[in-house]
Amino acid sequence: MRIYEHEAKQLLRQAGVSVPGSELASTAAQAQEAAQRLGGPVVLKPQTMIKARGKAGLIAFADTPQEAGQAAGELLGREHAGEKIDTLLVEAKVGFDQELYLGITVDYTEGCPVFIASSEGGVEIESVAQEHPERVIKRSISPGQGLTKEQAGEIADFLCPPKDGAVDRSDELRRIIAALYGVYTKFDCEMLEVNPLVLAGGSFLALDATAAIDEDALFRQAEMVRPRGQSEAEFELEKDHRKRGWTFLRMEGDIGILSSGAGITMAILDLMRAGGGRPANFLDTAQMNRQGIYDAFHLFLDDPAIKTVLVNIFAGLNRCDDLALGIQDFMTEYRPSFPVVVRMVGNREDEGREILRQVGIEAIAGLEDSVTQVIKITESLS
Amino acid sequence: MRIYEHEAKQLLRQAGVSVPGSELASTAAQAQEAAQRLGGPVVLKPQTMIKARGKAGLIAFADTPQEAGQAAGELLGREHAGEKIDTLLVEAKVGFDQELYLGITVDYTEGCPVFIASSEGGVEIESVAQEHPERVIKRSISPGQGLTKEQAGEIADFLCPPKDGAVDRSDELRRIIAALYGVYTKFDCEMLEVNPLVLAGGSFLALDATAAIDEDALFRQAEMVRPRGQSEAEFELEKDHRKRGWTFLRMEGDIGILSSGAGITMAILDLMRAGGGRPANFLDTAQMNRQGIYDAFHLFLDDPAIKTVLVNIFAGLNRCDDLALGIQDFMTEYRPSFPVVVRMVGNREDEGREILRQVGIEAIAGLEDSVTQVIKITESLS
Amino acid sequence: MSIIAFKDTKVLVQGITGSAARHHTKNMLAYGTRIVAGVRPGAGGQEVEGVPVFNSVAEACASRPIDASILFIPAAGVKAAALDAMENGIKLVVIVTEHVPLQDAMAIMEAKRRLGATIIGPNTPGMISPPEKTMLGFVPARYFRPGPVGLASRSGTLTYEFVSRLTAAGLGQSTCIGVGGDRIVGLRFREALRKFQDDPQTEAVVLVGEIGGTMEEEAAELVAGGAVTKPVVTYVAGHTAPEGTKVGHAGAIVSGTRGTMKSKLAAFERAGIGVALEPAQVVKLLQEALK
Amino acid sequence: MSIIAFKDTKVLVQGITGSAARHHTKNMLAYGTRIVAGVRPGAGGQEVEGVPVFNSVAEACASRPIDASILFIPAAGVKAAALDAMENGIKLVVIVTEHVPLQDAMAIMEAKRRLGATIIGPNTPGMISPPEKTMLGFVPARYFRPGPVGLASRSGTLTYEFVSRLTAAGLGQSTCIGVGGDRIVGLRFREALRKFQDDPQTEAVVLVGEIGGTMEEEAAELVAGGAVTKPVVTYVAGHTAPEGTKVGHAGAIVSGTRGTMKSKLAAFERAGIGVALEPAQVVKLLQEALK
Repeated sequence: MRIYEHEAKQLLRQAGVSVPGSELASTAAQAQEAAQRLGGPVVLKPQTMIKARGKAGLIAFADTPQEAGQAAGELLGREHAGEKIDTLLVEAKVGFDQELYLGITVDYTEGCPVFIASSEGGVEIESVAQEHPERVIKRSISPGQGLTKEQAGEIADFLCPPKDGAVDRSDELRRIIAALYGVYTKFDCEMLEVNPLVLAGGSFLALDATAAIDEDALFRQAEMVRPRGQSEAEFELEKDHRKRGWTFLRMEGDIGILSSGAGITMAILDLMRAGGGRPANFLDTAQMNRQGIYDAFHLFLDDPAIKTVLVNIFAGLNRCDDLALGIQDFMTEYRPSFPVVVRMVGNREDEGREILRQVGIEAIAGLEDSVTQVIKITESLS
Repeated sequence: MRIYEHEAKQLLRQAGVSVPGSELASTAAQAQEAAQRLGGPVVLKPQTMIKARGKAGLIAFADTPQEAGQAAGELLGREHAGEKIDTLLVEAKVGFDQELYLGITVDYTEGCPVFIASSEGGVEIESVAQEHPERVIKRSISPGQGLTKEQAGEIADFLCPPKDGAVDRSDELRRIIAALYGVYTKFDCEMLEVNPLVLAGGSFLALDATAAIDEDALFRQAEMVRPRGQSEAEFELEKDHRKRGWTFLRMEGDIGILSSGAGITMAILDLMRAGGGRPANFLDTAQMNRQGIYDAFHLFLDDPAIKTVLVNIFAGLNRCDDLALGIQDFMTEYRPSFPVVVRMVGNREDEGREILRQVGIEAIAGLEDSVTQVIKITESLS
Repeated sequence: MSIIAFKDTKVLVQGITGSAARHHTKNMLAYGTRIVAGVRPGAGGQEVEGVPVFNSVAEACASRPIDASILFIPAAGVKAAALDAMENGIKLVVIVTEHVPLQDAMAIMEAKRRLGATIIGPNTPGMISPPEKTMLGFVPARYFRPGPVGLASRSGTLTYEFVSRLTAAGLGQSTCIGVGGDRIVGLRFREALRKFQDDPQTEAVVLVGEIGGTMEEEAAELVAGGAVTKPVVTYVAGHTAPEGTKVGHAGAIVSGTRGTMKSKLAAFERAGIGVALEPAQVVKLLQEALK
Repeated sequence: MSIIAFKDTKVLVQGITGSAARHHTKNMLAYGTRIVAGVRPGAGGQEVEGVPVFNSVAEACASRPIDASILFIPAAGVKAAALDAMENGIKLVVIVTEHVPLQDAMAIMEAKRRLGATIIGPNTPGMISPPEKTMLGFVPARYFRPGPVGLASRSGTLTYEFVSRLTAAGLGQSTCIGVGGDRIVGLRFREALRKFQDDPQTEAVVLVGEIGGTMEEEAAELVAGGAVTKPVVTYVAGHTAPEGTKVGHAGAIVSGTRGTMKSKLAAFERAGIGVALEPAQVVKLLQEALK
């Protein structure tokens, strides 16, 4: 079962391989908004099983959001090779210095995975292998041992031979190579291909990705299949949330809410509405930790309607300082435009408060107080 | 996870509950052809999760294939409640004498299934239950015991009370009631509803059906989920075939092929093409028996391109007489317009030949002879 | 005293060798819970936190008396494990697992009725009886104190929020139960209420509800019928949720006439039950009730 | 003589208590196969068709010598069962199951190489050695006769078709092997050819191939390299299939340069191997070869 480019990229991103910023769009208006948010020129790519979309003239480029909307309007609804285009990946256009090929497939004769890499990316690997075999490296992998460090190193050195005076990118490449193999085994892939992997602004990005999941393994890859009545875009979002154990529901308001547990979150929504605030979402996360709270903040990052965010932490089983570090990580990395109000009580509360102060946040102890506070700030921004 | 009407109906049909003849269509032309094949007036129903399609004006009726094509053209592509209509169920319009309601849901308080039935079908069961509670019967089911014979009998008698002089339909209703409960448990339903079940031409038909599968049980209902990149119609077909263990591939030709095993089927295709015949399909079935061969014949029944059918039976582990009975069942019930050529050797060959003679088929022993024969007949029909 | 689980309740941990199970076993033991055995097919003879592990529930039950079991088992295996416990005579089973299939939950509830067992959950952080120093689950024990308030809640996180406020206000707890967030759960508000009514130590009861389902209505009907005479205070999360939206736990789909906030509040009013519209009111209402 | 399985090959049946396993165990025993044990966790001590059942492969192997195992195990459990057999020293494992996940198949093949075992399948009706009265699988035994022809086939149904014609023409068989219809299988044509070459009873070999995969090309290269001197006759199903269509077994995707019918026929021609374009020619080509 082949999966869509955006799905393959999501698997890669989760494994720590960078991909260009992107959003899914199924209407011209959505594409235009997506381009607006992404900023700068974008690429519009139909999410279909059609191969060689570029050759078929199904990939569009746009310099402005208006152009993106127009191009999306022309692509959406078109039929090609029996498939109707109903979803586009709107992706930041990336300029690059070098294109590589990385792929994992199966050696059916020996019954083992094979890693294939080439210094020639962006073209069909079969033709490179025929015309310039010296530009291709293949390594058979032992399923038991997995891809060894030595193999990853060999492949990385082949792709980017260490040169005097040049930046050594071998470590990053090794990491990407290992991540690819991790995705390949974890998701029961028959085939996983990044073509091209590009060097852009000094680091590597997966510009296109293809994957096929072994249909005989779907019984243990249930999250790879989409329930009926759900669009690809909805499915995509839900899948991500489900994987993290989140229930996320976007509503009309402007105050983002980051809390753990359905009951307390509903209580916060009640308090907020009663106080005249407009909650932007319902979120129920599983048990929270530093990484989890950092990840959850991303829900609000690309949402222009969010004016403020309220975080509620009741550290009964977890620790305030750990969660505060997650907030600190996010604030330091993204410097978000929205003010963040934090209610925090529980284990290691004082240590947590101290950490938040370093990013200019004074934690509030009372739940009701925190709700009142976030509403006040939100109103002052209107 | 709600499933589509056509899926729910398929589950019912497989469980022995009759449904009107129907086909899926995703273009106006397909809808027109479907109406042509079905013959007579048809109903066109969007396959979406939209509730109360009738009230929303999303159900169309057509007396002729031309009208069906036109109505389909108007429905397809429309958006309603956030869903785009991309697939229609084109179904034979059925006149009826009586509408009943049958449904199974969960009593969340007691934690057991409840069978609900009403002599008022075609309307919302909640309003019937409020306004005319005497027209509704509810029976709690023990998950361990299942729906008992007594309960099925009570429900059937309630719906169609035995009357002097009237035909007793109680047995058929009991069977349908039991079949519904079978589907409910087998497919981990949260809810299964036939509304209405109609009495048409003396027997019962499920005119509309709704079902929701428990998402927490999808790990053991893998066949209910659709691979990406497959249209609903393709998925539907493949699902049915996969369930039966069939690999079926429709090709361009006019000679239907019914055989078991990939290798021998490919060999038959080779022989046929070499002899100038045009095979209509590739079919690989699992081990065949009387019911299986009877079912497989239906692949050719609604296909106007099929001129003849070649059956190949090599009864190594199974028996010729059993398979011959399946062919006899089909020929007797459907009297198909296409001639059927049978190659048959193996266990109980003589008995099988005798059975086939009763439906006017003289079995052939040689594989090559049978291929030559079917090509000759096909040519004579052109 | 408390309800359901006591000082001398002997507890089995099914699936004890998993990492979450190990962690929670340690915490439960530290709190005082008498965990006497664990089960994990194939791990018989091992020990986890000093607790002997058996290959099967039957083996464990044959070796020593067992009163209760807590399951740390993946959703697909919960039905078999719960049935196994009940069929071996265990009368209290706590199921923390989320996403148990509906039909499995129904089979468990039928077995519960047939065998006269009590099921807590599925999808619950469990329960705690502070006067008895017994916890079956993973609530943050440091917030709980022995006292006169019985609490049953559909939400784990709200339980912690309320209990910390109760404790801060000097109101300890007799027993606190997470009844579970699933659509089908074993012990419901009405059963909890009956038990709290019969418990001499419990002087007042807090019910923490949510929109959706009919547990709140059932509880109100029990109170209205006169079966519960102790003061009952309730809080229901989601009272501002728009009708027709699906929020909160899996079952919280607001539709029809029962299960809505309106239906719940009306039922409480008919029964004369105090309703806190904001969390802060719970403590106040309780303090008044206990005067 | 035969290859791979013999009169005294002692066979284990894994998953012996399933209904298909019972049925085929009966048939194999009737044909003469020496089935000495079965395995089914939890069913130790039972008997199936007079064969003692053990709880594990290790138990069965400890109780008596075992040379081969045939698995009647659902796809999700095949990897564990096959590894279990090989790690307990069993050198021949027949896997009839279809839809074994690819990564599981790869793990099995690695274990096979590491432990020096032979795997037949997955997705095969198995094998039969008529001179040795031994069958591991479920081919219709009545069509097989002892004789000089070795046969390896990617298709079960075509095997029966050809064998019935061989037998009718007086050409008995030394061993017939269904190598399996999956993309990854254990014993491939090249290994079968080597074994037939070394078997004194086998005088000629029939290979029944299919489009897709490269098994036919590998066999042709072996013959072209001189490692096989006995006459080889081949038939390849699907030679009129349009390029790019996916027909037949899961792996039969015609694409690229190897795996196509053209590539297979060219390889056979280079190796001087007789190719039957129609089924009827197989018998003729064999008769000529054996003259």
